[in-house]
Amino acid sequence: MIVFDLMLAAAILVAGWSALSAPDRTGAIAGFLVFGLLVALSWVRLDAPDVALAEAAIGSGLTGALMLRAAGRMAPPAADRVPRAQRAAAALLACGLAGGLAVAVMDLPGATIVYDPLVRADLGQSGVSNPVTAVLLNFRAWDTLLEMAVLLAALVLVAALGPRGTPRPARLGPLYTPFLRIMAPLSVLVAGHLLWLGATAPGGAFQAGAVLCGGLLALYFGGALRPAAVPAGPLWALCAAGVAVFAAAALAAEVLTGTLLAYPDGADKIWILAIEGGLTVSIGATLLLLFTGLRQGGARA
Amino acid sequence: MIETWLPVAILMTSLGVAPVILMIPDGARTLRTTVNLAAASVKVCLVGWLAWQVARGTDFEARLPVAPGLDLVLQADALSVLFLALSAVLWFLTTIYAVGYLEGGTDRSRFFGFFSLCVAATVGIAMSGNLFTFLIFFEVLTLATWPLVVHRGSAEAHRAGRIYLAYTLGGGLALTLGTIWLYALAGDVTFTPQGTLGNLPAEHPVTLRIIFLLLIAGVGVKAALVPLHGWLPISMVAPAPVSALLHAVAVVKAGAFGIMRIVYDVFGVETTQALGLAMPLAAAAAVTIIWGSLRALTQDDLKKRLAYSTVSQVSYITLGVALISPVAAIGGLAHLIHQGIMKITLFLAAGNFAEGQGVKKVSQMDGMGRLMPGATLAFTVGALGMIGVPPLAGFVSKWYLAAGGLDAQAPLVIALLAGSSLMNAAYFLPILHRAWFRPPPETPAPRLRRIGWMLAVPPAITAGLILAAGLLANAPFSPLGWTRFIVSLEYI
Amino acid sequence: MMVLTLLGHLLIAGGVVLLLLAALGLWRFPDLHTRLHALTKADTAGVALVALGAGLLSGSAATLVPLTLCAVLVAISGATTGHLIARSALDEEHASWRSTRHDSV
Amino acid sequence: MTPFPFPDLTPQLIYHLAGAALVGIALYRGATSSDLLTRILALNVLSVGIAAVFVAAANRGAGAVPDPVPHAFVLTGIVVLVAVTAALLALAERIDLTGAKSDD
Amino acid sequence: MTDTSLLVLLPFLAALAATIHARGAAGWGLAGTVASAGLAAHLALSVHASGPASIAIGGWAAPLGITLRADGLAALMIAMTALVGLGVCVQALAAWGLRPTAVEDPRRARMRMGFWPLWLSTLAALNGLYLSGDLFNLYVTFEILGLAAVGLTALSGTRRALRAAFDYLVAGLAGSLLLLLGVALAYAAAGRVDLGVLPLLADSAAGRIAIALIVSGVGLKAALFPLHFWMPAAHSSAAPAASAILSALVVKGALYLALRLLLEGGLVADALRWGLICLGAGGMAWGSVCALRADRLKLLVAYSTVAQIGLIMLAISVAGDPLTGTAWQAAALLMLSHALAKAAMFLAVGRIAEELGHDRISGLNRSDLRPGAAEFAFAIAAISLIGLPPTAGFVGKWVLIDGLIGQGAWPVVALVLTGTVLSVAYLSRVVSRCLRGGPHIAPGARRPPWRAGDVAAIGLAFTALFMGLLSAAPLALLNGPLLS
Repeated sequence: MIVFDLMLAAAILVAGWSALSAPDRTGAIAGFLVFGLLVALSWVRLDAPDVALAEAAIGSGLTGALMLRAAGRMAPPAADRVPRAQRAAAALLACGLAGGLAVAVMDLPGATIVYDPLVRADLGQSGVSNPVTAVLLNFRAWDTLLEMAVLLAALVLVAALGPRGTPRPARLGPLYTPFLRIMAPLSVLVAGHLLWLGATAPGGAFQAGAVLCGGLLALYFGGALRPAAVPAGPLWALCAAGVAVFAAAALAAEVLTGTLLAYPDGADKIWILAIEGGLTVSIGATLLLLFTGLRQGGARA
Repeated sequence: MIETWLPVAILMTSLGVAPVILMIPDGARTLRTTVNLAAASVKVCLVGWLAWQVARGTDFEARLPVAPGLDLVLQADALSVLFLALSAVLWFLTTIYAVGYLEGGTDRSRFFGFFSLCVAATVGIAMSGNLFTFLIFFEVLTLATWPLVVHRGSAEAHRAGRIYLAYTLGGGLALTLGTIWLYALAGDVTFTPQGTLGNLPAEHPVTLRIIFLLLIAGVGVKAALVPLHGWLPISMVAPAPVSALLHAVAVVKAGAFGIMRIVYDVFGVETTQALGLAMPLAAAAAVTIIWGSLRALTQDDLKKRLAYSTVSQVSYITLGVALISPVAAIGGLAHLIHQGIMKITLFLAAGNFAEGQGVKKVSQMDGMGRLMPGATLAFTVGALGMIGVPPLAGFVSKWYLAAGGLDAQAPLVIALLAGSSLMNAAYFLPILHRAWFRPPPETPAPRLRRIGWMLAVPPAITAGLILAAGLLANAPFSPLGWTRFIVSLEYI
Repeated sequence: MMVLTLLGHLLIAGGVVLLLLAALGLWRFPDLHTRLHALTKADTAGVALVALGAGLLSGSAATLVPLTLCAVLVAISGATTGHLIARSALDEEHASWRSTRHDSV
Repeated sequence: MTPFPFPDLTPQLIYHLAGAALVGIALYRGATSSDLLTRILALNVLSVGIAAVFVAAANRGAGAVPDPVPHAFVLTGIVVLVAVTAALLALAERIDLTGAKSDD
Repeated sequence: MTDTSLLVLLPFLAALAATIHARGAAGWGLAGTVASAGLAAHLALSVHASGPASIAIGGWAAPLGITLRADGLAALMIAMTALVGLGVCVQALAAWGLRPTAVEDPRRARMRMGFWPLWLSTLAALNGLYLSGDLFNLYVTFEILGLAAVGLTALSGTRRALRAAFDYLVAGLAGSLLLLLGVALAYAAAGRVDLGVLPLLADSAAGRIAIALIVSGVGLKAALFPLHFWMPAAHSSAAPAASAILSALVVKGALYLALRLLLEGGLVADALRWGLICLGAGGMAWGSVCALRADRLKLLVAYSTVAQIGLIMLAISVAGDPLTGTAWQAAALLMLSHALAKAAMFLAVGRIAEELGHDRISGLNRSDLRPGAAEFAFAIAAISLIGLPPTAGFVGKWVLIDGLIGQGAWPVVALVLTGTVLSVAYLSRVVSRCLRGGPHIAPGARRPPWRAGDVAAIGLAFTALFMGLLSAAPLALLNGPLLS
């Protein structure tokens, strides 16, 4: 198995380098997509299925789609006009840092175990059996709440930049509509399944949200879904649903049990699933609107 | 209760009034003048009441904790009352003069706003209870005087402003470093008669000498000790009331007052002498006296000559402080008041010559006695006082300085005083001779502006004060009497 | 039981060979359309075989269902994307033609 | 069996070193390229390099259950990264879009 | 201790409301800011009265769960953010109005609708950052802060602003990722990521490299000297209210974290001390030189931020050293006085640019326009930045030099004093030009009329000026026990 790991690591480095130094934009993005999928494979090798799912769905899938869309609208890549001295300095700095990291990693003392026993002990009361979801939605729920705030801040920034004239997607021909009839409902189904599965096995709100966004994007390209036509207020409400639900749950928990985000005993699972439902919907909507662009709240069309 | 609010009230009569004046639009001349004069008169009365209270022995203190171990303290002891009286009275007179002088000028609200801020800083310096408060008001004085120096806005004014800022902020840095260093060594440095350093001089003699040097350098810039006096003649480009009140009275005296506080109330007289710091200070003062008088001889511009005369006269005070004898101290302290009154008379008169006849040079002073008799008479009284002619104030302080010199076994001081008095005569008498005994020029300069009562009365009053200080020297409330009361505390 | 595991391995081997052929085709074929041809055909078949083989090896029907679902999805999306890429390539060629001769497909 | 000179070459160490190499590549290309998209890609590769260090450090050997907390960190990191990348791309588009009328 | 959680959630919910109900964005913004200020005051009082408090979120204890901690330093920074925020809100209301008016140019509407949600997100992120007790949580709050700050930079929409915003976001993300890499190594070396891990990192090579990475990430986000390339363009091309927030508040988040690292870093911090001193000195020198050469006001003020950050880093490098005792409080005081003064200065510069139509320094003394309230506010803010008495900057420098003399670090004292002299040089350049009028004043010369924007600038400037006399309150807060 070591040989496979070495080959995979080498493939990852080659894909990474090709993504960063390909002359044209689509070549670079193609390299990046391959790089993302290979990295997802490496997470599977390191027994991190949740992360592998997220990396494949969001890390390379959605990010790749965003980049392809942006690359289409950007001017052709400017030649690298970085002076020689700065190039050499950057090379020196990069090698130094990589070398330092390698040294640090090589002589790591035996992994000091701190979190594992704690998680195992508290997993019982967390209401879910998948430890990653327990950490995300219960032990460190504050991180997840702020992470949703990051998503919303990104959307506010994109909206504040003002309209960029989103072109109508090109007509995709007759074959696309039957494909859509199969894929759209299926993606919603898979998203729901992933959401429910998250409590016991690898899955959860983020992966479900990504799949949901995939389905919505397919609909958007099919022309069936045009966010520009919908008034901005409700769209913003949909995106903000995740954070609003989470914050409301946090404050309600504080009222009920006296400490922030401490779900009432016994009802952990229901609270977590309710929050994850809100998260999935708002992640799907936010990622879609990050793709298509959005007007500010009250602005006329 | 009275102990706390009176010092704050005196400070507030100018600090609180400054923003009010800044807000007044330029046009509202009467409103601004009434506010100004009301504040000035209230301050004079309060200072009078304070002096009477201090004479009866009540002590005052208002304390505002700024940081652990660092307090902003306002207190009023005999020494601060002396300086307070000087600045309050002279500010009142100079405000009247300035209102008349700036008639029709621009940016007058800004001028009077910063003018009262300067006096607030001077009052703060006078009443500061510890070295930290002294430092704060000392720096505020720099910031408040700078806009007045550049008030005319011309290129030359800004050049003078830049030089003024360079000197005073450089001095400020030295003072700040010295103060922090002393605080690091001695904890809180409050002004107490005979000094507060306790056994420190025994442990760190060298450090304390360096700190003394830093403090005196910082304060010496404003006291115009020789190497640091460059800014004074150059900033004469400022309008007459500014050079009168600030560069002859407030700023320069603040420097001298600072030297007094450091020598008397921080280091204490014995420690200064023990550390061997008294002699170099006296030498520096002597050099400044000689140097100032020499430069004054060659100046043709009237205000520059008066400026150099100020440089030398202020060092009399420093000399009085540096000569470790009670009599010399009395002479020095009295000279603080006398020099202030005399110098302001000279500057106000010079301002009138410039405004009335457009005369700025000594060579143009011919026949001024006939053209502007009142101003020239005041000028003459001031000049004679400076030279030290007996009945006037200057004579009294020089007499005590000479007696102090004898008492401190430094006969050289007598020679110094005699020589400098001669030089004073050498640069003042020609002006008087031109004004009184020379016929006015045939084509008399067109009368620029009628000298209203606002410009004529203040120099006359200050000339009267010179006479009074000289004749009534022995009265209890005269400057001499009050300095005897102070020195009796310092030298028990 | 041995037969099932042997069959599983055989299916997976066949699938891998097909995938290798698709990669070779991608590398060697001259233009877009032929590459598309290789990719869509071989990939769909290769993935289906590997999925079936893995399903047999895992031995339980429960894992077989999601694997076959994956195979079906790959088949559908592979075919559609192949069609879309071919269509857009055709449009671009016509765009360059149309600028020279004004007719449209 | 391992013919390589490394002491005990575990998958954990391989991906640790791969992560370190990715960080190096990303920083070098990020600093030397003046093309907006390449710098965005470099940041994504840098983030993956960091995730590699996290997940490899979480691994507790072949059979054992890995530590879930770093997995949660990497998940959060990925979502944060997609948000920031979307913002970067929106800005990059507008810089070129407004390229025509460069008003100060 | 519910107000620690409310301090973060309340502004955020207000930001949500402002995005959804965009017509009332300004109303929500004002309500959020005032409520947050009230909570900040309450927090400061309760910390002063009953000492620091910390709550474990979700009931899970420290290494696994996240704790929100409010000790003296955090309460002071939150109070500072609230105070400066109120001032900036007044200016924003003056500039872009409270309600959408009938006929309104679209740019003003876009600015109003964009500014308030971004400002509230910044406020929530800053409060979350000061309260957080966990390194990974700090990474996430830094991301929200970065995104909201970039939004504020890009708000003005000019090409220069967009380009500066892009570079700012790239540098900000790179800084956060370096911080995350440090956290990853800290986890690999010591197995935990809460702030308690810092002292444990000293003994292993990976731990030391982790601290170095965290500090370099923080340095990049705090625009410390060699890593400040992205900052002047971003801060000078943003709208006045936005650049006030960026320069006065956003930079403080990273500086606060550097101070916290050194306070709790213990042994490993000694190695960093001299590095930070050199970088700080370099920042002061470089910032001052560029400020002296800058030809536009906003650029000059941005470079003065680089210089002031150098000075604050000098003060931070003193933290944690047992010899200097409480000298680290100087860093907190200098941050407070810089925040107030810099916000006032940027608002004043915005008003001057609005009045003159440009912000070139050479064109400051137009003969038909006398210096008005904005120039006066600029002068007062300059006094606080230089650190002349009676400002808080002066008390900060006093405490710093007092500590340095205690430690006998004379070269550092010399650095602080030269920094002061340099700041006098480049600030008096502007103030003296404003006062230049001279005899050729045009007859019709008028003083610019008072605007609501001036109130904000003057208010903040005078708060900075008199904060020196009131610095007993912040110092009392800082003297309380520190939570590690």
